[in-house]
Formats: sequence, C-alpha cells, structure tokens
Amino acid sequence: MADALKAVAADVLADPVFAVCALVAVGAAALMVTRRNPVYGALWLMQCFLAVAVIFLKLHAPFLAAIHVLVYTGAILVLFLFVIMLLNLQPRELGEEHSRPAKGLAIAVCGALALLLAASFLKAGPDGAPFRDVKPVTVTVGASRLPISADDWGGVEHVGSELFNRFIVPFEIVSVLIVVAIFGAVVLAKRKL
Amino acid sequence: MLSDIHWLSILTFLPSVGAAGLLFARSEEAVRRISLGFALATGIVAAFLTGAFDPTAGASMQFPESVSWISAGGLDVRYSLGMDGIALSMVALTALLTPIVILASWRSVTDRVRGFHASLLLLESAMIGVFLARDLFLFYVFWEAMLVPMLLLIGVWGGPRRIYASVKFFLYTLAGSLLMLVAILAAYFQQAEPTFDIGRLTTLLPGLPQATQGLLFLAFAFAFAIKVPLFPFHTWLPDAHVEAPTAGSVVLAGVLLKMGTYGFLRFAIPFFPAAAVSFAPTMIALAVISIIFGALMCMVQSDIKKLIAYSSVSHLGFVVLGIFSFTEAGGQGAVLQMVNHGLSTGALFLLVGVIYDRTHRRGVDDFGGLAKGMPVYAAVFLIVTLSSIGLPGLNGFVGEFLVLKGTFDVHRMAAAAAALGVILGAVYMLRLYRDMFSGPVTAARNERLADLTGLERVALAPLVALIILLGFAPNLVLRRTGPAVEAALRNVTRSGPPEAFHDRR
Amino acid sequence: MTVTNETMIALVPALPLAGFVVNGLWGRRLPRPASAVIGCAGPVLSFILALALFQASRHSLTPLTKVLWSWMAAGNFAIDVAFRVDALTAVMLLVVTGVGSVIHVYSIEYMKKDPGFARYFAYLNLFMFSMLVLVLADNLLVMFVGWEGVGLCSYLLIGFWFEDLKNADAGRKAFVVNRIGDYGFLLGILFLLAIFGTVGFREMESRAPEQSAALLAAPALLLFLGACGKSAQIPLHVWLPDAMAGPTPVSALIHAATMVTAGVYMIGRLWRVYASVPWVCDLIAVVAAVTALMAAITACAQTDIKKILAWSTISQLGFMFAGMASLQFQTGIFHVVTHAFFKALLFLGAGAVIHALHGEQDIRKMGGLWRDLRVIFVTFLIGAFALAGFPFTSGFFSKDAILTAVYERYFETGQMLWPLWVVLLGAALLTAFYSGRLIAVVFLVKPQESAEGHERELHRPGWLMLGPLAVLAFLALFGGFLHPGVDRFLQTMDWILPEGAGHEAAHLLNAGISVVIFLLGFGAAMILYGFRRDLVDKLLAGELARGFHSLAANKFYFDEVYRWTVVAWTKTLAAVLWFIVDRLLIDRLLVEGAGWIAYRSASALKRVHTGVVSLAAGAMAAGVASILGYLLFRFLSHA
Amino acid sequence: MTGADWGAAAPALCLLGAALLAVGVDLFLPRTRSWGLTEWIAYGGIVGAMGAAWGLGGGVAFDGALTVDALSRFVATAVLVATMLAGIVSADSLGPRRVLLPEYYALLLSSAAGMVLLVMSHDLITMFLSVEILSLALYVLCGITRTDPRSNESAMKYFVLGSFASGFLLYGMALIYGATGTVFLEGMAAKLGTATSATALAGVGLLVAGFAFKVGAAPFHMWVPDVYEGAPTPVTAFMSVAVKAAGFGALVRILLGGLPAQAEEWGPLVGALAALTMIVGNLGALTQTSVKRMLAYSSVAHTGYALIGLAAAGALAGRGAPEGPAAALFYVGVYTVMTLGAFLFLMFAGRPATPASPGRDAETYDDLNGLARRRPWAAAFMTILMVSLAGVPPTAGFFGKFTLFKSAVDADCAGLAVLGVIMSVVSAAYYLRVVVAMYMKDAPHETEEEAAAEPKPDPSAGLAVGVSAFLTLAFGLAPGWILETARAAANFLLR
Amino acid sequence: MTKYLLLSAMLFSIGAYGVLSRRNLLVVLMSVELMLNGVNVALVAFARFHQNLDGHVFVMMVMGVAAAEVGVGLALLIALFRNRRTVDAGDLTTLKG
Repeated sequence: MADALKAVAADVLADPVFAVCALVAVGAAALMVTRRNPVYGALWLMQCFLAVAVIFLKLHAPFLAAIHVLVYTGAILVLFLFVIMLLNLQPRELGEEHSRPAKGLAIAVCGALALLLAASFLKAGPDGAPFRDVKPVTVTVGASRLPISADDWGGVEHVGSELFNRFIVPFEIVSVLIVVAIFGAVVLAKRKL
Repeated sequence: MLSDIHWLSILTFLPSVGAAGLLFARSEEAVRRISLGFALATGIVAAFLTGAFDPTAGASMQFPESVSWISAGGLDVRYSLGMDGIALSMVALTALLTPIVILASWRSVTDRVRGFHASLLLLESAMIGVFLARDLFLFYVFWEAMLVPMLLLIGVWGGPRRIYASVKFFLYTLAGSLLMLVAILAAYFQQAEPTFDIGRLTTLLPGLPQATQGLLFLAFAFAFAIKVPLFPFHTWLPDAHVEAPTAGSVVLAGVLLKMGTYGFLRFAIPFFPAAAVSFAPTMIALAVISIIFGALMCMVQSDIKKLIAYSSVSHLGFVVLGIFSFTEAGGQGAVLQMVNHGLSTGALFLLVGVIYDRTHRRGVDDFGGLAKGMPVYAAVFLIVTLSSIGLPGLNGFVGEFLVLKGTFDVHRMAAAAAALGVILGAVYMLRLYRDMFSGPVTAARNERLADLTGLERVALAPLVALIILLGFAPNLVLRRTGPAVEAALRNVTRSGPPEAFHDRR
Repeated sequence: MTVTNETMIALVPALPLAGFVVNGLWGRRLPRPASAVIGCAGPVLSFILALALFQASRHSLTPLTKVLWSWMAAGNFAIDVAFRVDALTAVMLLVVTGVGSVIHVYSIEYMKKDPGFARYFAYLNLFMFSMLVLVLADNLLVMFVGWEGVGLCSYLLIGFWFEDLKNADAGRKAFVVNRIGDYGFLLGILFLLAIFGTVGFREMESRAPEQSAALLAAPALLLFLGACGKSAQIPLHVWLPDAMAGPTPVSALIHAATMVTAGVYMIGRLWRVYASVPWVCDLIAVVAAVTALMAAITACAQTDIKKILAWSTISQLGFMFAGMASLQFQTGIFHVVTHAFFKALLFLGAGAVIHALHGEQDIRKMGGLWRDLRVIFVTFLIGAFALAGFPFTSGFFSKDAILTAVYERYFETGQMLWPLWVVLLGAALLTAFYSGRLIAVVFLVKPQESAEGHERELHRPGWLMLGPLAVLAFLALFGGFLHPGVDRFLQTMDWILPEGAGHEAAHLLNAGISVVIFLLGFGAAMILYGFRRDLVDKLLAGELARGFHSLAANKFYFDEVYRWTVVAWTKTLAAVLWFIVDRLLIDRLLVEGAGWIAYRSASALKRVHTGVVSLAAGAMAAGVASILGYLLFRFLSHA
Repeated sequence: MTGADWGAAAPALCLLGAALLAVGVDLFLPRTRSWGLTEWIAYGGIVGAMGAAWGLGGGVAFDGALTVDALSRFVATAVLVATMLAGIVSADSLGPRRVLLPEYYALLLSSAAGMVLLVMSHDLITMFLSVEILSLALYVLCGITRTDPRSNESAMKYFVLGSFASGFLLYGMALIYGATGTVFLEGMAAKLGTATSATALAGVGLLVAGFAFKVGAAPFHMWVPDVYEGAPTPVTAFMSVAVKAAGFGALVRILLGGLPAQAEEWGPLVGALAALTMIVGNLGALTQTSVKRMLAYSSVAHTGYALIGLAAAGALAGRGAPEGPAAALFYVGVYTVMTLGAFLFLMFAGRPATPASPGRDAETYDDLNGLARRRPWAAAFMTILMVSLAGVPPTAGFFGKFTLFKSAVDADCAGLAVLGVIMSVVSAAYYLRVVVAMYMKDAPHETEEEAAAEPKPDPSAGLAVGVSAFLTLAFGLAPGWILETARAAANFLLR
Repeated sequence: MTKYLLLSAMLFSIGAYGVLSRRNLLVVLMSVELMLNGVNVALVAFARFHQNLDGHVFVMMVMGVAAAEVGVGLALLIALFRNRRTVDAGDLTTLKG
C-alpha cells in the first residue's frame, strides 16, 4: 500500500493543476463545514464546487463541468442563499454547536471513513493494485451507433446521445423526481390551505 | 361407513365451530348453552371414540387422517391426525374437563361471557389438536395456539395480579416452545428427506449421532420441562393458578401441564433415545427434586390455590419420574398419573372455585369449620384430597405405585426419595383439610355458606366417580395405553428388574 | 341356591361396604334406627359368613382364594384384586367381624345422641371393609389398600368430632405418622416386587427360601417400619395416645382390637420372609420389648383412663411383636385374639364409665364407681385381670405363650439379647400394676378430686351397651381356653417353629413367673392406690422419682423431640426453600432477573436514542466505517 | 418503445398518472367536489397499477433499465396493497387535520411509484432515482401536517438522515460502477464474479448500508422511531411497510442478482446486521409507552428477522435453493399486512374526528385501556395482529418466522435462529402489553353517557384492520400459495 | 486515477463530518451536497477509467437529485422554522427514546 501511496503522490506532484484544484476543493470544503455563519459556508462551498468543476474538465468531462457550475453554483447555492436571507437568522438563532468531544468523535469517525475509503482505492483492482490511467479511445454510442470521435469524449453530443438512448428511463424518471419535489415544496410552503 | 368419517377432525374442531357459533348467541344464557352443548358434543364424540378405540390393535394410530397442508418450497407439512392410547386418554380427559368447567363457570363468570366461552372452546380445540397431531409442524401450531386463549382466560377473568400472572405464563411458555421450534427445524434438516411426519421422525431421528441428539433433546426438554413444570422452571405455575379463574385453573392443571409430559413421552424420548438415556439421571434428579420441593413448598402456602399449584409440581414430578424410568410400569404409571392428576387436581380447583364463588377468598386462614355447614362439600373435598395424596383404592395410588415400581427397578434411591413425597403429600393436604374444614367456624361470613348446588354437584360427580372407578379399575386406562407406552419407550426400555436381584437365585 | 366359598369371600368385605355406601350417601335422610340397623347388619352378616368360612377353611387343605378382577397390569407386571382365606385369615376374620359386630352394637347406644350418627356408622363400616380387605388380601398390594384404608378410617374417626380442632389434629397426626410407616411399607412392597416379581403371598412364601437373607433384609425392615406405624411401636407410636380423641367404641375397635394389630398380622402373613432374616427379627424383638416396657411405664403415670388403655395397647402390641419376633408366630397371633377381647372390653367399659360420667375421662375425678356401676365394674375387672395376666384368663395364656417364646429364643439360648425376656417380664409386672391402679382408682376408692360432674346423675348404660360388655367379658375370661384349638388350627399354616420351641418346662416356668408377677403388680397397685395413698406421694417425693415420673407422664418427651426436630426442621426447610430458593433464587433472580436484564439494557438503549440527528448520523457513519473495515479486513486477509 | 417497455413502465405510469390527475382535478373543480374525487382517482391508479403489474408482459425493458419479473411483481403487490390500505384510511383521518388531500394523494402515489420502480429497476441509476423519488415523497408526507411541530421534526429528521444515507448509497453505487464499469445489473455479476476487488467490496458495503437505512436496520435505524412517531399515522403505516418491502426487494435484487459472487462477504455482514437489528429493535420496543413508537421499534426488529433470510442466502450462496430470500420476501409480505393493520388500528382506536375537533389517534398503551369492551371486534383483530407479530401460530407471523428460522438452520446459521427466538420472547412481552391493555385493563372513568356520546370511529379504518387481521390469519393457515409466490420471486434469477 | 478517487473520498468524508458535527441545519444540508459532490468526482473519474459515459449520466442525475433534495429540504426547513423558530438540529428532540 505504501508503494501505491508513493505513486499517487508522484502523480499529484506531476500534475500541478490537479494539485492546486484538489487543495482548493478540500480546503474550501473544510472551511465550509467549520464556518459558523451559513452565508460564509455557502460561499466556501461555491469555491469548492468551482474547483471540482476544473477537475471535471481535467477528467474529460467538459459538459458536466459546465452544468456543474450552472446547477450547483447557479441554482443550488443561490437557493441556499435565498433561504438564508429569507430566514434572516439572528446570530442567536444560528443555534448552538456540538461540544468539543462530540466533534472529536465526529472527526474520528469520518477520519476512519476517509482512511478506509482511501485504502480501498489504493487496493482497488482485483489484484490489489490501484487503478491505472487510461487514454481515451474512439467510441460509438447508442442504438443507432452514432459515432463519436475521441476528442468529443465527454462532450455535449456524447453525453446527449447516451442520455437519450441508453439512459432514457433515468432521464424520464428524474423529471418525475423533480415534479415530486415541486409537489413537496408546494405542499410545505403554501401559506394557506 | 363409520371409518370414512373424519372423527378426529370432528373431535378437534367441534369446539372451534362452537366458538364461532357463539357469535350468533343473543343472550348470555344462550352463550352458555351453546358452549355447553358443543363441549358436551365433543365429549360424546370422545366417549364414542374411547369405545371404538381398539386396545388390542397395538401402538398403531387409529382413526388416522392425513392430507397435505402446506407444500411449498420443499416444505411438506401435512394435516395428519391419529390417536393411540396415550392420546386417547389425554383427549378423553380434555373432553371431560371442558364441559365440567363450563358448568362450573355457569354462575361465576358473568363478565364478557361470550369471550370467556369462546376462549375456552378454542382452548379445547387446541388442546385436543396437540394430542392428536401426527405432524410435528401441526403439533407446534396447536401447541402455541393454546397460549392466547389461556392468556386471555387468566388475564381477563383472573384475580388481582392476573396481568402479571398471565404475561408470565405466556412468556415462560413461549420461551421454551420457541427453542423447541428451532430444534424442530434442526431435526427436520437432519434427515436425507426432510419430513415433519412424527411417525417417520420416530424411526429416522434415533439414528442421529449422540451429540446432535443431545442438543435437540435439550431444546425439546426445555420446552416440555417448562410446561410440566419441572423444578426449577416451575415458578410461573403458582402465579398462573392463583390468578386464573376456576375454569382456567382446572384446564391448566388438568390438561395443559400434561402436554409437557406428553411431549416427553411422544417426542423427546422416542426421537432422541440415546440422548434421553444419557440425560435420564438428570431428568430423574429433577423429577425427584420437583416431587419433594413441590411438596415442601405446599407446606408454607397460605393460599389454597397456590398450595394446589405446588402440589401439581410435586405430582407431575412423579409423571416425569415414571417416564424417565424407561420401564413399562413407569411409563404406564406416568400416563395413568397424568389422567389421575387431571381428575383430582381438576376437582380440587373446582372445589376451591366453589368456595371462592361464595366468599371471594382463597386463603387457608379465611376458612375453618366448613364441614359443619357444608357436609357434602367437605365429603367431596375429602375424597379428592385423598385421591391427591394417593390413597390406595382411589386413582392416585395406582399411578404413583406404578411409577415407583418402574423407578425402583432401575433406580432404587430415586424411588425411595420420591416416595417421601407420599408422606409430605399427606402432611400438606391434610393440613389444608384440617384448616378449612375442622374446628369451629372461624369467621362469621362462613357461617351461612350454602352447600354444593345442583349444578356444582353435576360438575363434580363425574370426577368423583372416575376417581373411585380408576382406583379400583385402572386397567380401563392401562390396557389402552399399554401398547402406546411400550412403543414410546421401545428404544430406551431396560426390561425387568436389575440384574442384582436375580443372579443370586 | 348355594353360596360358594368364593362368593362368601367376596361378600365378607362387600357387606360393610354396602353399609358404608348406604349410610354415607343417604344417611342424613335415614331415621336413626335404620342407620343403626344398616350399620350393624354388615359386620354381623360378615361375622356369620366368617364363621362359615372358618369352617370351610378348616376342611380345606389349600387356602380358599377368590380372584375378583385384574387390578393393574403394566408390561410384564400384573396385580389382581384377590382374596384368600387360610387359617390365619380365618382367625383374624373372626376376631375382626366378631369384635367388630359387638362394638357396632355397643355404638348404637353410645352414639345415639350424636348428630353424626349415620356418618359414624358409615365410617365404621368403611373401616370394617378396609380391615377385611387387609385381612383377606391375597397379595401385599391389596393388603396395602386395606392397610391405608384402615388408616383413613382411623383418621376420620379420630377426627369424628371435627369441630374441636384438637380431635382433627389428633386424626391428622395419626394419618401422617402412619404415612411415615406406610412409606416403609410401600418401599418394602417395591423391594419384594423387585425380588420376586410378584407380591402374591403364596408365591412369595414358596420362593422366599431361595432368596438370600441379605436381599430380604431390606424389605423385611421396611415392612416392619410400616408395622411400627400401624401398630404403634417405637418410634412411630406417638399417634396412638392422641388417637383417643375419637369416640370410645372407635378406640376399642380400631385402636385396640383390630387395626393396630395389622402389623402383627402382616408379619404373620410374610412369616417366610421374616424367618429368612433372623437378625431383623432380633431387631424387631428389641423394638418390641423396649416398646412394651416403655409404654407400660408411661401407662402407670397417666391419668386419663383412655390414655392409660392406649399406652397399655402399645405395650401389649410390643408383646405381640416380641412373640412374632421369636418366630413363634402363633403366640403373637393368639395374643392378638385375646387382646382384642380384653382390650375391647376395657375400652368399652371405659366408654361406659365415661358415658356414665358425662364425658369425664380423668381417673382422678373418678372413684368408688363399683357401687353404682356394678356390671361395668365386673366386666372391667375381668378385662383388667385378663390384661394383667390373672391366671386362666385369656391374657394369662397368651402372654405366657409369648414370654415362653421369648424365653426360649433369647434367654435359654443364652444369646446376647437375653435381657429381652427380663424386660418383657418387667413390662408384664407394670401391666399388672397399672391394671390394678385403674381398678383401684376408678372403681374402688373415693375420688381424689371432686368434680362437678359427680354431682350429676350417673348416666346408666342400657342393655345395648351392657350386652356387648358381657359378651366380651365372657371371651376375655374364657378365651384362653381356645388356645390349643387356635394353635392347632394355625399349624395348618406350616409355620416352621424354631428349634427348641414349645417345651413344657419353659412353659411352666413362665407361667409360674407370670402368676408371681401378677400378684406383685396387682397387689402393689391395690396397696398403693387402694389403701396407702400416702405411700405414692412418699415414693414420688424424691427428686429422682419425681423426675422419672414426669418423664413417664410426659411420654418420654417423644412428641416434644419430634416437634423440635423432624417437624421443626421440615418446616424450617420448607420456609427457607420457599423464601430463598423458590422466591428469591428462582423467581426473583433467574426469572425476573432475565426480564430485569432485558429491561435494563432496553432502558440503556433508550437513553442512547436521544433523538439528536447528529447522533443518528454518527451511528450510521460509524456503522458504515465498521462495515468497510470488516470488508477491507476480509479482503486483505484473503488477498 | 416496444410493448415490453410499455408493459414495464405501465404500473409506474398508472400511479404517476393518477397522481397528476389528482392534482390536476383540484385545479379545475371546487374543493368540495375534487377532494372526494381524488381519493377515488388514487384507488383507480392503484388498481390500475396492480392490474398492469400482473396483467402486462414481463422481461427486461428499456435496454435493461427496467425489468418485470416475479420479484418485482411480488414486491409491487405488497407496496400497492399497503398503498391501498393506507389510502383508504387517509382521507377521513387527514382531511379534518387540514392536509391538502390532492397533493397528499399525489405524493403517496408518487412514492408508491418510486417503490415500484425501485424493485423493477435494473440499473443503478434508475435504482438510485427511484429511491430518491420514494424518499422525497415520504419526507414531505411525514411533514404533511404542517402545523404539527412533531410532524415537522419527523420530516426534518427523516430528510437529513435520508439524504445522508443517500450519500452512502450513491457512493456505494459509484464504487460498484467503478469496479465493474457498468451500471446495469445485467452483466454486473459476470464482471464481478471472476475476481473481487477492494473497491467492489467497499461498494457493496456502502450499498448495503444505504439500503439498511431504508429498511431501518441497526445501526442505521435511529430515525425510525422518531420519524414513525412524529409522522401522521396513515403515513407511518404506509412507509413502515412499503419502504421496507421495496427496500428488501431492491436488496434481494442487488445482492442476489448483482453480487452473488460476493456472498461470502456480504453474507456475514447481513447476518451481523440482522442480529444487531433484532436486539436493538426488540429491546428498544420494550420500554416504550407509546404504542406507535413501540410499533416503530418493532418494525426495526422485524427488519432484523427478515434479514436473517438474506444472511442465510449469503451463507448458502452457490449451493441450494434460495429459501432464504424467499423466506425474507414472504416475511416482508406478511409483515406488510400485520404492521399496516396495527398502525391502522391505532387510528381506529383513537378518537375520531368530529366537526368540533380534528380527532386523535390512539398512541399510548393507556389509550387502549378497556378497548375490548368498547370495540370488541377491533380488539380481537388487533390481538390477532399482535400475536402474529410475536410469531405465535396459527398466524402468518409465525409461519414467516418459521420459514426464516428454517432457512437459517438450513444454512447452518442456527445461532441467528436462536437469537431470533430469544428476541421473539422479548417481543412477546411488549406485544402482549397491547393485548393486556385492551382486554385486561379498564378505561379510565368513562361513564355510560360518555361512551354513548363518543363518535363512531372511521369505518374504513376498521375495515382495513379487519382485512389485515383476516389476511394475517389466512396467510398463517394457508401459507402455501404466498410462499410459492415468494419463492418464485426469489427465483427471479433462474428465469 | 487514484488521486481523483482520494480527492473524492476526502470531499465525501468532509461532507460527512459536516453532517455529524454541525447543528445548523442549513450547514448540514450544504454538507450533504458536498458529499454528493464527492461522489460525483468519483463517478466522473470512473467514467474516464472505464471509458464509458455511464458515470457522466449518473452525475447528471445526481445533480438533478441534489437540486430536488435541496428544494424539498429547504421547504421543510422553512416549515420547521415557521413552527419552531429554529434551524438547530439539536432542538429536534421532541421525539426521542
């Protein structure tokens, strides 16, 4: 496992963009969960999302990176901020915090979780070796065998053709999900009966 | 053809039909009449079957019935019933006691009459089913099905601590029987072709290795020991008896306790003979302890029902002793003792019920000098008391003697220790009789108690008659149970007295 | 229509049983005379049948038997309800039915004012039935039915006047003490059953010689324990004096004439077994002699007329057992017969006295009754003479025979147990003494203390009471002359007499000593209690004498010792087991403890469920971490 | 779109269509008329879905996204029965409590649709989405009595913990995808079968944890009592059984359909979960004073029992017939009936709504005191249900436990069976309290007039309880055909 | 490849820590979003690794789910705040035991 760890370290150092983005993402995330005021938390979360979007780009997922920024920062975080403002919490309404021992316990549990997950990645493959990088290749997609070039891998066309061919059912279902969410929000938020 | 009629199903479910029929009763009196009617009808069927039963047919099951019940997923549960001598005697006892307790509850139960009689009839169905089932699954279903009606009988129509007592009864029994369930399952899978058929299990299971047998035997024995109840699993019994209404006590003592000993005789021993043999010393020790401990407990009780309850522990100890003597005399005596105990203890509880109905008291100290105002009651009580302490000439003696005879042949000290129970029995029962009936009338409220009413006499008469009849002619039972007992103990029997008595001829 | 012997055998017990059923079920609705007739008809008719059977058995070489039905059968073991009549049975039958009939008749008058008249006769008939079953039984188990049956009747009749708790307690004591004996009896049966495979008398008799003495010792001892209970031998004799709580005719019938001799009868029945184990017989002889002496001493110090007679009975039973133990069974049996005559007579006489004195039983409040109750006095005197061994009365012959038997077996052979004979002589002396004391105090001299009962009119007995007294007095007086006949008859039992038995010299010696002893004892009592009352007080003035007297008066403290040992220990044990084992250990600790553990852990669990979201989430995360850890560990340990 | 596609989608479409229709009708009709109608629209949807599930063809549809097989039919039936019974009682109970009935029914149906889709889904994405649909709808349903703080709290807790669990579930799916390279269950087993990787195992662990949350297995159970207690009783009834049925269906599908090669790993895991769940659930229920909360804990306990079947399947994987999952599914089926009946009984036993007051469901044991006198039939039914939950013959609960323990003993997991047995005794203690309260205690100071003046309880709830009790007895006495159906469902792989 | 996965694990765990350690429900909700985000990283990385777009589609769906969850969650939060005037998870202890 130590070898695998060394390899990862070397890999990270060889890729400064990833290194910076990862650092920003993790740092922002850590700050987000520790800020007392949710407004700051939301802003740090935005920072984190942006860094993750860059990483998506690095993973040949340009379309995802784009909608990631749109959906998360553009929709979700804005909604959060709306609600924060709607509630207009006074400092004393922010509530109390857990005690230090409780937080220590939480750190222990989550640390263990992180370590275990990491260990499982470092021992990922069936042979116990970590995953290796692979170069993108030419692919064809869908029932109609729509050819997609290697450069377009992960692009709009690629994602779209997958989405409307193989994954039509999830796509339809997610619409149902959103309808349900709307029903729910309406029911809960309607002022009068 | 008579043989084409499903007699055993009729016998088993007639009371249930009666319970359903109660729904159509308009008045409480009608409920009682219907209930009595069905119980009597069951009794008549049982009487008919007792007559039709062929005692010369050996240990084979008579009036057999068998249809597939659940056959899914490799599970082959059959609804099969059959009757041999042991089952016959127990069923007859059940069918006799139920109408009697209905009569005895005629005036004393006035609250929620319909529910009371429904519980009683359902209970009867389950009890008869337990004795007739020839499929282990079916047996278990009946075995457990009887818990709820009994729970309600104790808990709804019982005394002040009825809730504690009924729940204790329920949990105690459930704990034992659920363990038995696991053992049933384990036994099921121990064979090449899994089956629940009791007949086939009886031939297949004895082939199991000793260690497996031991575990399974323990699980079965645990369930049965609680039901019997054997020391130290007996503490539910006094509570249940004290709080139960008369009908509950009678059925509990008369029939339910027998299911434990019946289970030993029918399942634990024939299924796992090797284990039974190796555990026999333990069981005999527990039985002897039960006999003496139960009797000693009786000496310090101030509640009549509690006293009788502990006397049941003592008496049932004799039954277990007889069974685990693995002799035919012991086994026969045990079965007879089961019947006897049902008659005499049932009658005792009925009698306590009589006095409780009049005074709403059960303490030994609450009474005194009753013989003066209630001579008939006193006489009946005396006969039953004497039966309970095993006076020769009454039924109790024969069973006890056969048990002791069987035990003595294989385990002299155990028999000698158990026989001490005979002395102690006289001590506590006669103390009870003295305190209740002798001396001047101690309390003003007891001065004008009415003697047994006609209804009560009708209820008690069959019991007293049988107590005397079986004392002189126990063969009425013994010749019917003989082959079945012999078959049940076939794998474990050591025949005849021990060698020591013969080699010096 | 001819009545066969078999039918008669069956009828003998059946007639009293019928009487019991009729009087028991419908007695309260019957007029008294009807109850009385029904009650007496059974025993009397049985007596007539017994006479017939007696004749029949004299002319029969083999015992007459009657198998009624198969009682119980289990496996290879079966017992019939079967009766037999041989010489021993016939003698006992006559005694039981004869004396029984007489006492029944006597009871009619004695009990005539009692509200439980019919119940009394029902019980008495039930007793007759049980006793006849005991006597007629062809096997030990049927005998046991009768054995316990008579015990039951004894219990019922002692506690006949149940409204007094004292009586009920006495009955209960009798039953329980008897049960202790019966425990031995039952085990004895089991032993014999294991040895012989049967408990039929005939089979056992024929097979007993084949068995080793070691094997038969245990059952012999255990059965003797039963006999101790029924026949009130030490250490189980304590119930009999208390049993006097019952009506006096009951004491006469059950606790003097018949039931208490069942033990003796049993040994006669099982003589082959006892003959095979001499050392057990020696032990019986010791017990019997000690009992005879101790009871005689106690009798001297009692003041209740019935208690004196009760102790006397115990003492006389000791004599009987001594006779049996000397293996000259006919002596014991003959004493049973004569004792039945004179002791029944004494009890009935005592009953008449008590009746006359409106229930007074304390002899110190009696006195000078000979003038008023002449017939009673005469009959009582005959009884006392017979008891004391006045020459040529029945008791003289039978006691002499026993003394001779003991003399021959123990004294003459110079065994270690030779003092037994001396002890028995001492007992005989005391017997004569207390008999004399009774006569003197009750009938001759003026009462010591005046009781208010005396001022009342004496209750004079009618012919229904006097008739039986006369019959019994006749038998007590002349019954001794039956001795040779009974002896000869009993010889058909094939009892093997020990060597050196029955020589005339020993007989004469013992007869002579008996006469001397009678004179000494009776005379001393007459002097002390009749003329020189002051001497009694003087004798008792000494510290030692007073101590001894109180020891005797208190029955050697057997009751107290039992109360503070066996009874107290059992009660304490029961209480301790109840509180500590049953309630505390099993119910509290184990049963409720299991529930308690469940509830404790449940409430601990309840405290964990605080409802805080983070906690729930933490539990989930920890659960996930554990799962991952487990899986990773498995993976790594595999890979 | 082929016929098979439509057939597969039809049940969910029926439900969703009915949901939309219910809301839509509300827009065009006055409330007085539309509210009565929505109820019937919902029933129509459910019946339609049921018909579609059984009537239309089976097989894999939409390129392997959905599948219709015996398993999906079995679970869908349980879900739809639960939906139906919960729906029947909802209108009368929630209407007076100022709940928007059209939206309520729409959410109920959507949730049911999510459940139906969950058991039909044949790829991880659909599965995840289905879970989210049913969860989101349930979050809202829990909080649907908006003015009730307890309802709010219940919903909030459920939501926070549910999304937290969704994270784990999702991560597990991601890791499985990472290990296999596909999200479709078809072919997943083949890819995983050759060799096991740490990532796959971690994925399995996370997945099991995620579903363990949904079915309420310890230590992922802590939301269960709080949420069940706070939610409106019809919702509690619905989710206590339907979610469990769907969750078990999904677990069976994914563990046996997707990950049979890892049985050696997840078998003991599920076994440990089963043991812990039985202990925690039963002990937790023991000290409750609220019957509703007791039933919540009891539902945890029953999850534990049902997990025994899966553990047995894990232990037996590769050899022998799938008796374990069959037993688990059978148990879930009978559990559905029993628990639904029990929760609905609480409504029936409570104070019915009157024009003056919105009514109150029975909640504590004391609320049930003396009920046998007032409502003997209901008490008898409840007794049957309690006895069945405790596992006493001749009820379905007994036979369910019997088959479970049987599968455990068969798979050499007798330890689990013994623990189950011991815990059954513990459970009898608290189930009996209900019977004790109903039959053996007396209602406090209720005079004749009060009793007479008491409004009649909602007959629909009584009917639902009666149906449950009847089915409980029927499944106990004649369990053959439902057990066969469960076996067929568990045999979905062999088809 | 592994580095992305490690990053994903880090983000996921930090999100989990946020859920565990914070009582402000708004922050808790954000932490859940962070967890989902962490999963997204892994999904995209796996998609890249396996050279299929199943992961990308999954991520898109997750985004939809996240949006829906936030919508419902915030609606619940508002309803709760209206009734109880609190967003403190530690105050949600009416239901316990």
